Amino acid sequence: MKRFSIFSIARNALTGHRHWEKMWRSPDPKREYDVVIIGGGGHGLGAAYFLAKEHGITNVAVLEKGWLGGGNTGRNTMTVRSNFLREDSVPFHEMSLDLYHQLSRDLNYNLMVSQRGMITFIQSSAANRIALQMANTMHIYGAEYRMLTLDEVKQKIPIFDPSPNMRLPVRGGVYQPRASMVRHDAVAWGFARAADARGVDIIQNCEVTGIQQEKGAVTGVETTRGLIKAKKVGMAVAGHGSVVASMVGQRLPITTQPLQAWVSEPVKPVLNEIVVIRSYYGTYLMQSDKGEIVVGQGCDPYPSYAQRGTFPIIEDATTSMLEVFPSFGRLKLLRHWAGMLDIPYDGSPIISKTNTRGFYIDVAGSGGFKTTPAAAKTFAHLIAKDTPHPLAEKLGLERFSSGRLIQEGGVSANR
Amino acid sequence: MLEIPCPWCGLRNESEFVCAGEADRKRPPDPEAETDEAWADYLFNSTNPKGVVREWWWHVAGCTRWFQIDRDTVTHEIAPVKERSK
Amino acid sequence: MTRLASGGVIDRQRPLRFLFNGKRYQGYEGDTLASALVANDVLIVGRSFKYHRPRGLLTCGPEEPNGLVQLVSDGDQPNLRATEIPLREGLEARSVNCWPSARFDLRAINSVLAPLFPAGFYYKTFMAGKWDFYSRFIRQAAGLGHSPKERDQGRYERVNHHTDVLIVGAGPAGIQAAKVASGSGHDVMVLDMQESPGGHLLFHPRQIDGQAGSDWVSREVGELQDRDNVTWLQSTTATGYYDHNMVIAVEHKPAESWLKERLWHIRARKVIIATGAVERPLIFPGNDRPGVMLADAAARYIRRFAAVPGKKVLIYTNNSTPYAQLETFKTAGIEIQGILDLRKNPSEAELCLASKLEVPVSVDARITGVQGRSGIRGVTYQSGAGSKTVRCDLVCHSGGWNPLIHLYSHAGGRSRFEQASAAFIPGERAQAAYPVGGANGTFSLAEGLKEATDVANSLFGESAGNRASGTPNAPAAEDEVPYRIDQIWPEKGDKGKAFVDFQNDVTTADIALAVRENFQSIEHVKRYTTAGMAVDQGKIGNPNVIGLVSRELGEEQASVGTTTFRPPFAPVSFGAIGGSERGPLIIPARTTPITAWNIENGAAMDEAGANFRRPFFFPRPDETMEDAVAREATAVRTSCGIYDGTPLGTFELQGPDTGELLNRLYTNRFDNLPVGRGRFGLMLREDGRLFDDGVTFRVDPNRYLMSCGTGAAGAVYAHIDRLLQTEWTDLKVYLVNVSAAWATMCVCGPLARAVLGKLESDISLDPTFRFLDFRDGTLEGINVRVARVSYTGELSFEVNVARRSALKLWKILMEAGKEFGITPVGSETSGVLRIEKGFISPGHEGDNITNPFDAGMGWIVDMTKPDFIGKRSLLRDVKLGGERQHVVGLLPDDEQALVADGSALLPAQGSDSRSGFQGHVTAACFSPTLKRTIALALLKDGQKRHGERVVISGLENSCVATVTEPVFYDPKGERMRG
Amino acid sequence: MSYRVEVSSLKDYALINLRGGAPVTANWEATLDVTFPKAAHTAVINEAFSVLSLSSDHWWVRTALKNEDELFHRLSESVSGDHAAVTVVTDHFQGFSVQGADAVAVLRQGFSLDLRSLDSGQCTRGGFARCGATLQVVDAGMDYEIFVEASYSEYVERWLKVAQGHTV
Repeated sequence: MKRFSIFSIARNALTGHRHWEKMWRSPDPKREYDVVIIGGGGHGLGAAYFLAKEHGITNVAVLEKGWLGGGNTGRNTMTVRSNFLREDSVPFHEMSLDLYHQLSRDLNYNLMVSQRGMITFIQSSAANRIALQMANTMHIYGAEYRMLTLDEVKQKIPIFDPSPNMRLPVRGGVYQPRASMVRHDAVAWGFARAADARGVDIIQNCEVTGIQQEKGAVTGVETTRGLIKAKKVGMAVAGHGSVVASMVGQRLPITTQPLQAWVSEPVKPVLNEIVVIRSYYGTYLMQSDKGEIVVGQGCDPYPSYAQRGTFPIIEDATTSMLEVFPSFGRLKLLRHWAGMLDIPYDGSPIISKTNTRGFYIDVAGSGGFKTTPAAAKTFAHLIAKDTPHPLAEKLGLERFSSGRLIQEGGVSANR
Repeated sequence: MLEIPCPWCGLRNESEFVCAGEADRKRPPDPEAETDEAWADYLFNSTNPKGVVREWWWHVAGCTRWFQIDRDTVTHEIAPVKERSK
Repeated sequence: MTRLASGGVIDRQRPLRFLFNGKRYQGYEGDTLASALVANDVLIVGRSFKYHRPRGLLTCGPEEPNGLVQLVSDGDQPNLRATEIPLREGLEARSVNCWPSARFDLRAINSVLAPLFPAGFYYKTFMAGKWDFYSRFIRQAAGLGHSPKERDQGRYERVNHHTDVLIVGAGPAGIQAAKVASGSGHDVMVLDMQESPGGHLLFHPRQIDGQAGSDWVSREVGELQDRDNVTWLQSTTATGYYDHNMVIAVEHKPAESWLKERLWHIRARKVIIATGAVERPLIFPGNDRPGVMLADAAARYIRRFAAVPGKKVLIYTNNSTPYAQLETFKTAGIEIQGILDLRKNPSEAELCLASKLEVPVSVDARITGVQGRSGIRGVTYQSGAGSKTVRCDLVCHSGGWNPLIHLYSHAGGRSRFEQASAAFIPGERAQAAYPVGGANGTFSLAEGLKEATDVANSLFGESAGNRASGTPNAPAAEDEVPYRIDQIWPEKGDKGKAFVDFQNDVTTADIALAVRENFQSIEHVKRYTTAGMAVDQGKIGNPNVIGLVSRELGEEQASVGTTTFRPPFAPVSFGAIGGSERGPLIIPARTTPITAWNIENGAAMDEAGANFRRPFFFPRPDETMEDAVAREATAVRTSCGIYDGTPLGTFELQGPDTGELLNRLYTNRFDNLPVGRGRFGLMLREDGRLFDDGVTFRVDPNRYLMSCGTGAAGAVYAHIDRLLQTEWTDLKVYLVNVSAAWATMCVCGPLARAVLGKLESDISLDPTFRFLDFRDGTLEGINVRVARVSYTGELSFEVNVARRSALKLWKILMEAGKEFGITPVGSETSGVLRIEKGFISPGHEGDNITNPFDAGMGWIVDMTKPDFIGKRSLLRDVKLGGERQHVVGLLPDDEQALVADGSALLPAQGSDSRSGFQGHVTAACFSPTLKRTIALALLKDGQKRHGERVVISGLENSCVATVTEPVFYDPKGERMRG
Repeated sequence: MSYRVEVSSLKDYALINLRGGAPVTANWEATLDVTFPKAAHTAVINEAFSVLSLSSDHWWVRTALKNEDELFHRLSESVSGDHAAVTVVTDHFQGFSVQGADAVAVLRQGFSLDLRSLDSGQCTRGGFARCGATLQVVDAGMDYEIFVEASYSEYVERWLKVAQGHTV
């Protein structure tokens, strides 16, 4: 792997950029691997990278049914943060932030980690209470989460222009300085290039159609490019967890629902921080480096694999955005899209063994982009050692049969 | 924006309904006879298929009926399910 | 000024003055900003995104990539296309993304440094240090126009519309389809993006049915608009096609004077897509220079606006279209220097048109360079062996046509590459989307009209079982020249930048680099080079990107495929998307009959759940919140308080099996509740966690009245209704929501009986009226139901009254209570009273993780019942044992300590072997009654740790506290029963 | 400037909610001497009262407020001992009248259901603005009445003003 730098660009400029090498190979699949990872997104590619780097396992294939990074890695709103409620969540997400802040150098690939900070508006006393609970728990694990007065919020966000008759008046905010925006595609490409350089085979356009097992242990995968034997198989297929797991008869505590995101036309910088309106399950928005206002809200209200969303979500989020940024009324929606989230019952990631020996799963939780490096690292650990990483010990499937859930999301009564 | 066929009201926008989960998820008649794993399966797990799923919908803003439809989670095509008599 | 003396639809009697980039110009009514600029010879309209190259207008329509402006005079709107802005008197606009001006832009230095900025260069550098440092500069350079600073004053509305047929596009095909569909009696809605109907007939003179195309349009449209079953909207853009034939559209000029835009939700049974096609550029070095314009666009400026974009034109093409436009150029007085045709064999018909007008044609000709930076001086081209230069000030090019298949693709329809037309056209259909005309790759007028007729007839005509429409035949039309195209890609060795995405400055070299680095999927190429990601979303450029990728890979264009078409088709203002919902309308604020009184009497309001707002506390002048809460709490403990409990959910359950149902819903028994009595019940979720609590009364043997928490009411109703309709269908119970029918006022405190005693009533308040009894009767002649329920721990009467009489009774109670110091109390005070009493709140102590045993509520769980919701999960919890978080009380050493809700708990030094997070404070307050700080908390193994000490760790303060029972006041409950 | 519509709060109405199967329905029909509407969206309108069909086992009897007590007692007594629910819900709902040439222009902003499908005299329930509503068509295109849960009445009042084009 030739290292990237400003000098390598200058050197290549002299030859008209005709001599850049491939960022990764496109090998044909071998007949057998030590580990096969299903899913060439950030989680899968990252797991392969950590298997090679930290565990010396390089006879690894990552199988991607489409193009790498084409699932949720390329569809999210690029936000990474660690403001969570539970003692079993916070350290895991903190590790992810730590890793994100050092990955550009480790991978020799600029992930464009932009530490903008996140401000969540407090608009009721109940939201205030949750913010405090979160902040105090986070502090124990060294994560900064600070309460802001209304004046401090106004200072940080000059275009914040609350209407005098706001339905939910903003009382203040809560601020995570370390929350960041990360160039999503770069995460997949950076991991892919680094894993490829360590010998991992990345195989695109290769869909897994079945999983072979013998005596309760996995032996290989059937794919659209033939049978590939494997001693261990890891699944990191955001949005298709139930589909792949069903190949070994494993039912999962998840539903797959679209999560939409959309952007405005690009404008000059107006918004530095990532802003969350109507507290934790509300509307979030931020401005990308390119100048687009990127917006998202909660999941669509029914399961779907359609990779498109329902428009009322956008309408609803727009009303809450205009409530605090009324000048955005003449900005325009440029593009909207959806990813598919595998949402666990309790909203927390699942990194786990299964009933089939040698078959491991990584289900991302309430939006897996933020957890990519931590999930990849702990998933690699689990696959390599067959025992969970200390920071992911509670994230196994056992928590469902024992009832010790890691409740991070709202839970509806009828499920 | 889906259009859901309510057996009483006819076709209405999805915004009038609540999607209430998979219809094959039935409360065990004797929960205490279930193992912890089986009980957890009932509580938390879903089939979550990519394709046709039979599910409950609740017309909360209309006639308040609960009814089943077969919905394709990829194409969003919907077929009504004949109501069983109460 | 290059404006023809006659022709066009501009009104020469109505000149309009406008400002562009600080300079004053004049145009006419009927102009767009773009056409007025063309007529004023303004060549440079903006700068490109990355290299800041000067750019001129490329197109005449909404697909324009270069002419983006900030419209200063109308709300300071960014990134509008000059081609879409109707000219107004006093209009002021500026080019976006250039500094100090479009003519002289300092950032054009980027153009010189361009070799250092190949596609994807960001990914390869700036790894050292923080990206934030670099990104600050990069962000300033990015971003096109600037966001408006003032509040948007526009008003909008969102409407729902149902129609049998929706027709998108009122060009010839759309009009013809509307005629057939409406003739058979269907409800038809027609949307058209432009101000006037006609589509390309507005710009090009054609003959239909032996008359001028424009006459055909006005006659047909006039007739259609008169029909009752036709809804016709101009200036309306269909932006997205969603599930089950829902199309969203924006109407830009509603007739209603108060509206700026209207957003339509259109549910159609069938959708005819007649959106036409847009012209595609050719790829050649310098193809972005000001003065290089699409041939069809140039013709449009001349025909519709009489604006002439140059004096000497060179035409460059790979298809037949420009041959049909020669006459337009000629009659506008433009000198045609010749046609450079990439193809080796133009058709006879094409060559005939050229020779008729004495225009020389060079075949197999290829442009290799454009001379001039800010305007064109000439073009160098290769034809056969030689290289030649020709002088011109305008290059009009055509690379063929892109059918606008966006809506078809949004619907889920596939596209396929058709070699003959060298275009991606609609393939396999999804939903009821029917493309016709240009949108279907049918570029001939005659064939488009026929196609529209045939499709409409098959859907709506007699053959589809409808009554005859009376218009089964297509009108006659003739094409000047049949459409022929031969896609010929530029040579790889060409020098100079040839652009495929004008706005994002993506060149042929960038595409080649991406492929070289193994970005082979078209989606990868898009993301790596940003081709197609600009404001025009690749409308004109994407097919060229696909073509180049296919060439680099040596694959067919069909197998490269398109990137996904994402809505919206054209950008939509957030104002329109938000509709009329602003301020108080974005979330309903639900009210009770007492809400207004509470606000008038100075209540500070807070959210109460389920979108109710309720009093937080009632501050008197100069009172802090703490003062007010202490005063209100003291009143309840020593004299009398009153609060409005109406937001609580109230459900009537009727039927012989109601007792059984309640037995299964609650952890305790209800079938044995005597008529006339109430009982406190605890409801769990099936996972065994606290869900809701409340008092349920038995009114008749088969009729119960349940109350539940405000925030949980909706979920509880859904829970019960689901069980009745899907699981326990054999239970005979009807569930009726009566929450808003009744107002509930709680009179509480030791003097509560005295207050009620003042009123004329047939209800005896003597000791036989026990705790949890209820009695029906009248108070001062008003029908009421009075219940002995207490959420404060004091003697308390809950008075239920029909909404119609609520405010009257409330005022009577306030008057009667005056002498006893009756005090309205808010939710913050109720919270204090609750904490003192240790009443568990599912929303606080429940925290989604607590079971009733954790909460110390084992007393209300009847595990001998055969089954109830949550029982199985409790059995599992009990069996598995282990560490759980329990509800405890906390008494800080410092009695005045400030303890915030949500504070974390840590082990006190040397207390035991535990370490790290121990739990959190669920609710804390200063108790005015006990004159000290108290708290409820969830603490690991808390029930075993009474007497131990923990650290309460807050953001601002920390203190040490002793763990106690979670009840601080009247533990035996004597006061509320008294 | 605004749409040509008059909006007013309805007064002096009473609503009695009926839930019950076929046998008890027959009792109610006998008591009121009227055949209940059995199809979706239908209603029977008499001078003294009207009966609105809301689901296969669900009706509203709408009458004048002065008849509320008497009608409630007759209806509940006619089914005493049977499995049925008779509930006065007058106060649970607030009614509004929306009248005028542009009535549909206002209502289509709130209802997503197909207003074309409802003729004069028909009724239905559906999503309306950010709550639900029961809709009675007095004169299709011109005159409609809606009932919303009373806790939403102030919200709906304001909503209707904005939808008409007024500034509030």
